[in-house]
Order: sequence, then C-alpha cells, then structure tokens
Amino acid sequence: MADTRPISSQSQSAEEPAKTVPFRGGGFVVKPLGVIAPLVFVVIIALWELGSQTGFISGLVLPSPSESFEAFRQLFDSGLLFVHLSASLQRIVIGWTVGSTLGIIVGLMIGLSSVARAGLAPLVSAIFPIPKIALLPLFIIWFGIGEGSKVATILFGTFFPTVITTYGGVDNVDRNLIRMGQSFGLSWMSIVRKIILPGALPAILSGCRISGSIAIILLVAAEMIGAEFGIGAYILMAGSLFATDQLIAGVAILSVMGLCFAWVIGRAEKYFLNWRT
Amino acid sequence: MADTRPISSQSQSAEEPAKTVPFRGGGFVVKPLGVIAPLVFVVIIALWELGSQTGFISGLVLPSPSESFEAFRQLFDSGLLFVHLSASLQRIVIGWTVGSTLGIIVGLMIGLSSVARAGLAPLVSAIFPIPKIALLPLFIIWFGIGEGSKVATILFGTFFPTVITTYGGVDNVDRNLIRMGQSFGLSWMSIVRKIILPGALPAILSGCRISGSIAIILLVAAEMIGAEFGIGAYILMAGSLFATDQLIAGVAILSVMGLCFAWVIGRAEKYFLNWRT
Amino acid sequence: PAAAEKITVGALRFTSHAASFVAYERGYFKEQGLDVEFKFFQAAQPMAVAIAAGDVDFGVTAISGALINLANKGAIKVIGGALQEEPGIDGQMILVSKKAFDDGVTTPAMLKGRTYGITQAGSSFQYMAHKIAQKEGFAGSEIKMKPLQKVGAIIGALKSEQIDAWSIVPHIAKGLAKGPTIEIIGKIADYIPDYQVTTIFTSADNAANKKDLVKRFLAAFSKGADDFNAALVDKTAGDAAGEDMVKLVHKYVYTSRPYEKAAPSIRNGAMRINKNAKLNLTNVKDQLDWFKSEGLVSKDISIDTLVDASFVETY
Amino acid sequence: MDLHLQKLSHDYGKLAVLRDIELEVRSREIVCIVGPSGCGKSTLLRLVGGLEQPTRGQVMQIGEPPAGCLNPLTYIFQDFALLPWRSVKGNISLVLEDRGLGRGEAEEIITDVLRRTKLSDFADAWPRQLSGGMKQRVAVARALAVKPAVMLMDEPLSALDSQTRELLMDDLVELWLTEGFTAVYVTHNLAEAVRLGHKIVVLSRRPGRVREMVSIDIPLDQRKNHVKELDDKQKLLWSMLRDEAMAADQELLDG
Amino acid sequence: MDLHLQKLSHDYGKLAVLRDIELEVRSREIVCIVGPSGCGKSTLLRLVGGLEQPTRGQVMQIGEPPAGCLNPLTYIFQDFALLPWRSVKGNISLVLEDRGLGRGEAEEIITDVLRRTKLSDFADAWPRQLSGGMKQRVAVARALAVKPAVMLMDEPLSALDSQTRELLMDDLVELWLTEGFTAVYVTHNLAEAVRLGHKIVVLSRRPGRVREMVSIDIPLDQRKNHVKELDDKQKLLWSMLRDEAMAADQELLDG
Ligand SMILES: Nc1ncnc2c1ncn2[C@@H]1O[C@H](COP(=O)(O)OP(=O)(O)OP(=O)(O)O)[C@@H](O)[C@H]1O
Ligand SMILES: Nc1ncnc2c1ncn2[C@@H]1O[C@H](COP(=O)(O)OP(=O)(O)OP(=O)(O)O)[C@@H](O)[C@H]1O
Ligand SMILES: [Mg+2]
Ligand SMILES: [Mg+2]
Repeated sequence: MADTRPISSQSQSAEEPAKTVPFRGGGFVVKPLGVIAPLVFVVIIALWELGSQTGFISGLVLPSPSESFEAFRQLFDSGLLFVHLSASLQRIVIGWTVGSTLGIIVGLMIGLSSVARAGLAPLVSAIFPIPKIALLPLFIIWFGIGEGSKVATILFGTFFPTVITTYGGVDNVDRNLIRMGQSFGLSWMSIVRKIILPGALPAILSGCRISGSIAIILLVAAEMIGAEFGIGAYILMAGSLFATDQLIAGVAILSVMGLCFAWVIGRAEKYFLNWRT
Repeated sequence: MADTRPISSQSQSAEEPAKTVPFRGGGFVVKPLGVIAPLVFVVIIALWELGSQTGFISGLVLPSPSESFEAFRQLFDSGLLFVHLSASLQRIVIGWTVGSTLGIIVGLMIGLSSVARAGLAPLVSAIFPIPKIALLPLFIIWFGIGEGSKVATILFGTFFPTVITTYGGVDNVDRNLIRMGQSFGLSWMSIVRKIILPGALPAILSGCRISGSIAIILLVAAEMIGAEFGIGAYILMAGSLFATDQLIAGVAILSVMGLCFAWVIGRAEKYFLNWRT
Repeated sequence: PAAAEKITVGALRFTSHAASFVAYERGYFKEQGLDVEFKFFQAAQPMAVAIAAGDVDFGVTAISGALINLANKGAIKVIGGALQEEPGIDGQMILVSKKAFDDGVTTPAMLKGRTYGITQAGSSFQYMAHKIAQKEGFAGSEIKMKPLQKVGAIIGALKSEQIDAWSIVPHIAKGLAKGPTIEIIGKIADYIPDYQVTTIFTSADNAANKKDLVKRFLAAFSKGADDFNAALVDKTAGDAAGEDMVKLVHKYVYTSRPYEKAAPSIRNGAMRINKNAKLNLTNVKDQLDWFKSEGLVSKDISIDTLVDASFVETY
Repeated sequence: MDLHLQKLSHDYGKLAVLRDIELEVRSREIVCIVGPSGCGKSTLLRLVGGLEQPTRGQVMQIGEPPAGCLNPLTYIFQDFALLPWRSVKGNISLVLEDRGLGRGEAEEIITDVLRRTKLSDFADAWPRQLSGGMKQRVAVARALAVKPAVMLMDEPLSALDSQTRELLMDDLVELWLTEGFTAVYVTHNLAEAVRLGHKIVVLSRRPGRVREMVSIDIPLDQRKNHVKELDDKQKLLWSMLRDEAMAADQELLDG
Repeated sequence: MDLHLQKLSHDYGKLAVLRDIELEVRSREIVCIVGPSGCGKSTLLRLVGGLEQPTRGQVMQIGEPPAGCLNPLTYIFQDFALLPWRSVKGNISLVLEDRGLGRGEAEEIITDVLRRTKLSDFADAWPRQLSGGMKQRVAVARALAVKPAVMLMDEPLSALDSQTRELLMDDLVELWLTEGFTAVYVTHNLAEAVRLGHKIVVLSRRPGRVREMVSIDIPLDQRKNHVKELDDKQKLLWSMLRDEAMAADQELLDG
C-alpha cells in the first residue's frame, strides 16, 4: 500500500474554517474572593433587620439585629463581656487542644495498628454517639463542678471527630510513598512523622474545622455545670429567661468565634498545604 | 584508569557472613481482627460489673450493667422499646439522609466554585458553631412541635460537618485527573460525578461516620421538643427522674445504634474503596 | 351538643400534671365539649414557647423568668393555680449532703455561706433559697448558688458532696434521703407558706378572645384535680380509689417502669392541686417581685401583664 | 484538520518555558518533538490540547475533524493519569460514556483496544496492580478508544520494553496507514522519532524554542527498508541535541 | 557485599509473576535486567530490596556493606515516589535525616547530587512543578545521596531525553569507577544495558524466568571504543527478546 503522506496539494485549502483550539482546562480551582463573604453577612443582617422592622419576622422569638446589638452593647458596657469571653476561651483552648492532640494520637494508632483498630475503633463508634448532656451527672462525679468537667466536656466532644478524620486520612495516604520510606530505611517514627502525618494532614485540618465548631457548640453544654461566667452560661441564662435579644447576642459571639477559628484553620491550610495546586 | 570489574578471585570469600536480606516492607496496612472488638466490650462490661458488685464503683451515679440491663428488660417487656426505637430511627434516618445529601451538595458547590466558597464557607463557619439547644425556641416557631423540628435539628446537625468534610475531600482530589477528564472532553457533570466524587469519597465517608454519630447525639436535643416517644425522650425522662439505670440503658441503646451505623459505613468503605490497598 | 372542640394540652410526664390526665381519662374534658390531645415535653420552657407560638393551648408550669418574659411580650397569660405547698402535706424538702450535715448544717439556718444547687439563675430553686435566707435573717447572696441545669446533675453533685444543699419535691427527696449520703433538714412550706409552685397558663389570645374555652378547660381540670386530691392527697376516697388513681397516673408517668416500682414514687409525689384552680396571687406577686429585685426581668412588668385573674378565685 | 501554532510562548510565573513556537501540523502528519528534559515539551502539548492557555500566541485549528471521531484532540499523559478507583476496563469506558454509544458498541471498542495493547487478561485489574508499562498501555488504549483526529502523545512508549514498543509502533504505523490520524508525538527516543515522524522538531533547552526542523520523506510503511538513511537522520538529530546540551553545560560552567 | 537470589518465585494471588530466579550479583557488578512489560522486573527488584516477601526462595546478602554507606540497598522507583509536600531539596533531605549527619554535611551532599542531576535551579520547586524527566532525576539524586552499596534501579532513565540520559550514564560509569557500587538495573533500553551491564539477564514473559544470561567482558570505561562488539551484543539481545515476544504472540493466537 502506498504511503498517503499529505503533500501540500492535499492539505486543507485556505477557505477552511479556522478557529483557535478551545480552552478546556482550568476551572476546578477555587480562588479566594474576599469581597463576597462580608457582603453576604451584610445582606443577611440587613434583610433580617428589614423583616423585623416591617413585622414580617415576629419579634416573639427572633429579635431584630439592632435589639440584639443593643443587648451586646449592654453586655459590653457592663464589663462582663471580657469576663465571659476569657472564661470561655480558656475552656475552649484547653479542651480543644488536648482533645485534638489526643484525637490525632489515637487516630494515628487506629490508622496504623490492626490491634488498635480492632480494639478502639468500635469503642469510638460506641462512645461518640453518647450525648454529653445525658452524661452531665456522671461528668460531675468524675470531674467535679469546677473547671474540670467543663474542659472535659469540650475535650470529649472534640476527641472523637478528630479520631475519625485522622484515621480516615491515614487510610488514604498513598502506600507507595510509605514503601519508599521503608526502602530508604527510615525508622517507623520517621515514616509516621514525615510521610503519614503530612499525607493525612488535609484530612486532619478538615477534622479540626469540625472539632473547632463542635468545641464552640459544646461551650453551652460545658457551662451548664456550675458555671458563673462564660458565653455558654450567658446564653443559658438568656434562654431560661427567654431574653431573646441576649440569646441572639450570645449566639452571635459564638458565630464570630467560629469565624475566627475558621480563619485560623484557613491560614494553617494555606501554610501547610501550599504544595497542592 | 583501569577497569576494576570484579573477577572471581576478588569476589567475597565463602566465609563471609551470609544472611537473608531483611524484610522491611509490609506493615502500615490495617487488617480486620474480628475477635478483639467483642472482647474489649466484654472485658469493659465485666470490669464495670465487678467494680459495681464490689462497691468500687459507687452505685451513686453509675449503676451496674446488670441493673441497667434489668431496666432495659423492663423497657423491652413494656413493649415500648420498639415504639421508642422506631420513632427515633425514623427521625434519624430522615434527618441524616437529607442533611448529608444537602451537605454533600453544598460541599461540592463550595469545593468547585469560587463564588460558592466565598459566599457559603464563612456562613458555614458562622452557623455551625451555634448550639442547636440554644435555637430550640426558634426551631419550635419555624418547624412547629411535630416531627418537623425534630428532623430539622438532626438535619442541621449533620449538614455542617458533611459540608466541611466534602469540600475538604474535593480540595484533595488530584487535579491531574481532572485535567485528564477535560482533555477527553468529558462534560462538567461527568467530571464531577466520575472523578471528583469518587476522589472525595474517602473523605465523605469519613464525614458520614462523624455526622452519623452527631445525628444520634442530637436525638436527645431533638426529642426535647414535644416528643412523646423516642430513645432521646426516654433518656431525658430518665435523666429528669434521675433513674440512672434507665439512663444507662438508654445510652447503651444509642451506643448500639452508633455501632450499627459504623458497621454500615465500614461495609460501604469496603465496597466503594476496595481499589485502595 | 356540637362537635367537640379540638385543643392541645402540653404536659410533662410528672405526677404534678396528673389533674389533666385524670380529666382526660375520666372524660371530664369530653363533658366540657373539649377534644383534648396531649403534647408531651421534656422541659417546661419549650412548652411555654409552644404555647406562645400557638401550637399548644394550655400548659402547667412553675413561674419562671421565661414565663414572665413571654407574658411581657404579650404571648401568654397565667390563668390559674395548680400545685400548692401546704403545711401538713409533704411538700418540697430541703436536703444537705452528709458531709455538710456532719459539718453542722443541721437546720436551714446554717445554710449561710454554703453552696446550694439550682438549675438556672432565676429558677424556682433560687427563689426558695432566697426565701430561706430572708426568713433566717441573712442576705440571699450569702448562699452560693451553683447553676447545674438539670435535676439529675444536681443530684449527682449533691451525692458526690460537691454542693452542700438543695430543695426538691418530696418523692425525690425521700428517695434520696434513704441513701447514706443525703439528709433532710427542713421543709420549704415552713419558709414559703402557701407557695404557688405551678400555675396554669395559656396563650394571651385564648385568654382574651376565647374566654369560654378557657373556662371549660379550667372546669374539667379542676374536676380532675378534685379526684386526684381525694385519692392521693387527702386520701378520703379510700384505698381502692387510691390504687385506681395510681394506675391511671401510671399510664402517663414512669411508663417504662413496672407498676410495683412506679407506684411508691407516684404516691410520694402527690401534692395538692388547688381546688377550682384557685390562684395564690399574693405569692405569685411575691415571686414576680423577687424576679424584679434580682434584675432577671424588667422592673416595669405589672402583675396584670402576667396574670389574667378573671377566671378563677384568687387570694 | 490542521493545527497551526502561532508564536506560542508560555511562562510559569517568572519561569520562561516556551518562546515563539511557530509550527504547522498538517492533517495526517506525525510531528515528533524532541528536546532536553524540562524544555517545555509537555507544556507545549498541553497548550495544543487546550488544557492550558498560552501566555502569548495561539493555536489555530483549521478545518473540521472527520466524522466518527469522538474526541478530536486527545492527549496521552506522561504520568498516565489513570483513575485509581476504576479498573482497566473502567478507565477506558470512562471516555466512552456520555457519547451516545450503545453498550455493545462501547464494549466492542474496549475489547478491541485492549487486544491491541495486549491487556485483554487485565481488563478487570486495578491500576495499582499493573506494572509501569501496563499502565502506559492502558493510557494508550484509552486514547485509541476515542478515535482521535489529532493525538497528542507525551512519551507514550517510554515505559515499555523494546519489543512491546516495536509492536505498538508497528500498530501505530498500521493505524496511520488505515485511518491516517494526525499526531504530535513527544519522545526521547530518536529511533522512535525517525521511525514515525514526518517532521521532527528539535526544541532548544528551556526556554524552549524551535531549534531545527527535520523532514523525513520516506513513506512510513517503507522505512524499514531505508535503515541507513534513517540512521543518518538519527545521527544528525543526535549531534544537534548534543550541541544543545554542551551549550547548556557551558552556560552552567560560565554562569 | 554480594547478593544471591536463590530459587526466587513470587505470586500475586493466583497470578504467577516470577519463577525460580537464580542469580548472583557480585560486589561491584552491574546486573542489567531486561524483559517484556509486566514480566515481573519491578517485582524482582522489590523482592531484592526486601520490600516484598517472596512466595518461595530467598535473597541472601553475603558480606557487610562498606563503611560510609547510609542505606545499603537503595531503590529507585519506577514511578519516582516523590513526596508531593516536600520540595526537591526536602525530598532528598528526607533520606538523610536521622542519620546523625551534621547539617552542613547533609547540605553538602544535597548540593552535590542536585548538581550531578542538573537540578540545582529547582532545589525549591514542588514536585508538581517538575517535568517528568526532572522528577526522575530527583529520584536518582535521592538514591545517590545515601551512598548505597547496592542500587536497585527501576528504569531510572526512561523519562529522560537521550542526551541527558547519556550524561547521567557517563555519570554512573564515573561513579562506578570511583566508588564501585553494585547495581541491579532494570531497563528497556538495550543500548543502556550493553553500555552499563557486566551481566545482562533476559527474563521471559510472565511468569518471569531467567531465559538467558549474557556477560560483557569489556571494561566499562572502554566500552565507547568497542561500539561494534556492543552493537553485536545488542542485536543478540534483541533477537532473543523478539523470539520471546513472538512466542507470546503465538501463544495468544493459539490460546
Ligand atoms: N500489587 C499487585 N497486586 C497484584 N498484581 C500485581 C501487583 N503488582 C504487580 N502486579 C502484577 O505483577 C506482574 C509483574 O509486575 P511488575 O511491575 O513486576 O512488572 P515489570 O516487569 O516491572 O513491568 P514493566 O516493565 O511494565 O514495569 C504484572 O502482571 C502486574 O499486573
Ligand atoms: N505547574 C507548573 N508550575 C510551575 N512550573 C512548571 C509547571 N509545570 C511545569 N513547570 C516547569 O516548566 C518547565 C517545562 O516543563 P515540561 O513538563 O513542559 O517539560 P518537558 O519538556 O515535558 O520535560 P520532560 O522531558 O522531562 O518531561 C520545567 O522547568 C518545569 O519545572
Ligand atoms: Mg514532559
Ligand atoms: Mg516495572
């Protein structure tokens, strides 16, 4: 069979339609758009205020943002804001740090050892679903009604989700990379620290986002136990008095705490995961 | 320089120590060890019973397993167990399914679109930390005191962690694979369904483990609102009457629910992630 | 008669809500042309909100800050009295831990400087503690309040001697005092005579626009209360009636326990429910004043905002 | 369908990768690209395939792709880009789904391309169970499955042993003779280049420019009879690349 | 340090991959392994490196590794196995950490191996920013950094252009002359095999057996002057492989 290699006469005539090759790459990469987030909040709050003002949203349970802000101002003026905040922050920071650290350690154990997985993973599945609130009486016996039980509540709440995300992340680390580490005679500890931990880090950080939010949620549960000060105690008090303006002010403080925490995790992701696209 | 290629005389003499090359691969793979899990539970319960019997664990707040089992038996005999269970299961199944589904959808949106991320991610960070319990009054107003508010509590509780794990998973999908899909002209939908979703699946399933447990935890909060039947209502009742045996029996039911759920997720992982080592 | 009017009654599964159960079981609501559906709650506050939201028509609960604030928002009204402390009948009791008891807290007068368990700031427990202090002649702030949210949590804290004192309804108090770690040192009735523990309330809309409905509800409720008082409080109806009453109540309370176990708790928990839903306005005023003095509710709430006294006899 | 690369330049941040690439790829022409490691060959293919946007210049597509072609510009990735969660078969069927093919038709195509890449026994294996060469063959099979008008091949045979490579090259020649596809073929193997290329483009070291363009006029199916000429071409290319490399070394020594 | 492979066989589940491999690797000897794609070459290397346990048989290590060698048996992976979260430099320093090297010493080694693989400019780049060939060079650099006694190289130059490959081969020859390492070298490139190998082992198709063993007696540093002999060896190898491939084809046609 003769070769049919194109010669100029066979090539496309000049009248053929010419277009640039369409771009089909790109996308699937999320870029930060700084302006939208504040806008969304402003719009939501404005709509809510409008709704309250026009009576569309009944004042019965949901006060207007301005009323809530007024309650917040009172709290601020009374000087108690910082007392509440510092009490709560201390509990959260200790509880979350210890809970997450233990969670990462146990998660690594479950991810790395068959025995630990067989023994601990079902325990985690069995204990995680137990509502902290139901156990408050026990917590009081075990940890007293001082700071102990409050920190313990947050600690327990953050421990379990961290365990689960950590071992999920470990399971997902490319085994080829581990084999590489072994082939270079890296110690077990080095492999865990330098290969498995960084490989599981995206999952762990995503777990931190969750556990951080849970820690904030649990402030309320934690401060049910003999707490005089704390944002959670403030919210509980407002709730029991049905002082909805204070309630919303307290909840807004929690929201802001959540936003700050998310921002920190976002920074950590930027810093630790900058190797990703 | 002359070549110094080994000839037989240069080769190692026979007296040189000979050993097999040490095996350094393997490990870092977790195998199921079926026996340990039941053993752990049996040991814990036995120790607890022993502790109660000998008075080492005071009957003060923690009743012995046998007492709790007795309470469970009474519940069973009264025929209410299935009434409670079916009421709770229905709420959990609906709340969790809808919450997770919405969570996966919103998580995908946040993972895929810059606009959605900028607008929704901070909202998630702001709303997730709000304790459901503080919002109960609002839930009553919005969703009434019927099944609506109960399902909504669980739905909200599962929605947020699912969103976070899903977009964490999407962020972690290898962009090269996406480029491959684009180069073959796959539609956006196909890329999402066939490349991004499976790539994020390990993270999503690990998120399901968490959201499942949270759903069970929230049963108690959900059934605070005008619930006649349900495991959460049973626990609340027991708590308010300080019937610790019933309390523990109720908590044990939640634990078993958690174990069953974890087992289901484990099966799903085996099925969907069998491509991993 | 015309088709029965459908109403929803909120209830907690406590013996103190028995009057409604009796009225329902014995057809007193039907007699009044009311088709009652119960909605059970796990706490009083969601019930109050549900009434404010119009999902529930009537409820029974203690006077709380939430109730007053809801009333202030024009959502609900107190329309009658229910549970009542009464000298001679076992009422709420004052408990101390063994440790505190051995330490010399043998009478309520010694509570000065001690810790006292309450569910929430502004709860009835704090009110009771303050009344004790008032009568014993020291400032309420000299008893250290420990908010622990839940009755269960307070019991745990008391048993493990992390708080010194508490006050609670008799059946729980007696049950606890049977153990080695808790002692009874007094009665609330000695400090707050005629304490109006719980009140009946409804939405402000019902109170203003459906006066007839409210009257019919109260009538049926009172009839139930009479039966209950006769059977378990005054015990004038005889043992068989008492037995019947316990069985009736057991349909709603302690349902998950066998009858033999539930019966003593039900009997011990029986306190008087006011005849004809009479309301002790004097005591309610005192409670309102106390809330005001603690800064828990706004100073300019008047008793009329809280109570609609047009339905029952007040004193 | 012809392609016309017009003054194509590309930078990654401050790193200049490609500079003023001017190239015509005619229909039914195989253009081989050779050049030092890191000079921008893969980047060039990505630009041609529309997976990346050039910093300057453009890629024109002249004429329509022939009928029956499922994905006109098809890429074979240097790192294979197999989905780890799909079997060999699943990885190929991935690119056939949503194309309105009947199940039978798709099945037929898959069986055919697996046979041509000698992977029939491994249709149900997971990617992690494959050897390096087998993964590469899956990537080739996947590209063949969509009957491309222009194939953009990034070292498609590099991980294969010489005889499998020989066989697949024969297969490509055969395919070209019967179906006449167009290809841009990046390779490090000069023997491959002179065996398959109608035109061979030599890129300079980074930033890549077209340093030389060599045409080979011997018809593809007759190249086996012209070993000598091809050997000479290969030597010519080799000397050009060597010069480039030495210049680079010189630069390193100087700079 | 010698290696002795004794009746090594390996299966993956039901898939027979290697059968009765008997091979001696003497100290300072480079053994090249060639064979069809999927015949078990990478598996063989994994067995030798102790990364996988053979189903039957064993790998003996005779004598001690020389002093100064950080990781006696060092593997260069076919798929590079770079940590995506470490820069080029970090990927190399990974294997030097925990070895009690001073910071300065490690730094020196890294600079040296980067220079030798022409990656000095990319010390701080992430793996995703590298071209295929550059990734492979990082893998080579990493292996060189630990001064191995025995190198297990799985197609270490396959993704490189001919001139870079030529340079790195020269580098390896030089290294061998000065340091005299031992190597098991899997390659598809017969020119590479005859250029570097003291012994060339031809594996049969899967399940891999030793089909033939060819020794080349020309000293490594003189091979450039013996082009003709090497060409002959290469042709000999090629014909053997061709036969194997044809036999395989025949089998396919028959079965
Ligand atoms: N983890 C595994 N599980 C199951 N089968 C495997 C696994 N790894 C390799 N195989 C199979 O073993 C055989 C040999 O694989 P190996 O990687 O050793 O081949 P190779 O000779 O290196 O091939 P190539 O030259 O293509 O790299 C192949 O058929 C492959 O499918
Ligand atoms: N995503 C990226 N970000 C930054 N730099 C990149 C990126 N991709 C490639 N580069 C750089 O661009 C240059 C060219 O890369 P390219 O992959 O095109 O080389 P190549 O010619 O294909 O090399 P090889 O033959 O080794 O595959 C390299 O120096 C590389 O470091
Ligand atoms: Mg490339
Ligand atoms: Mg291989």
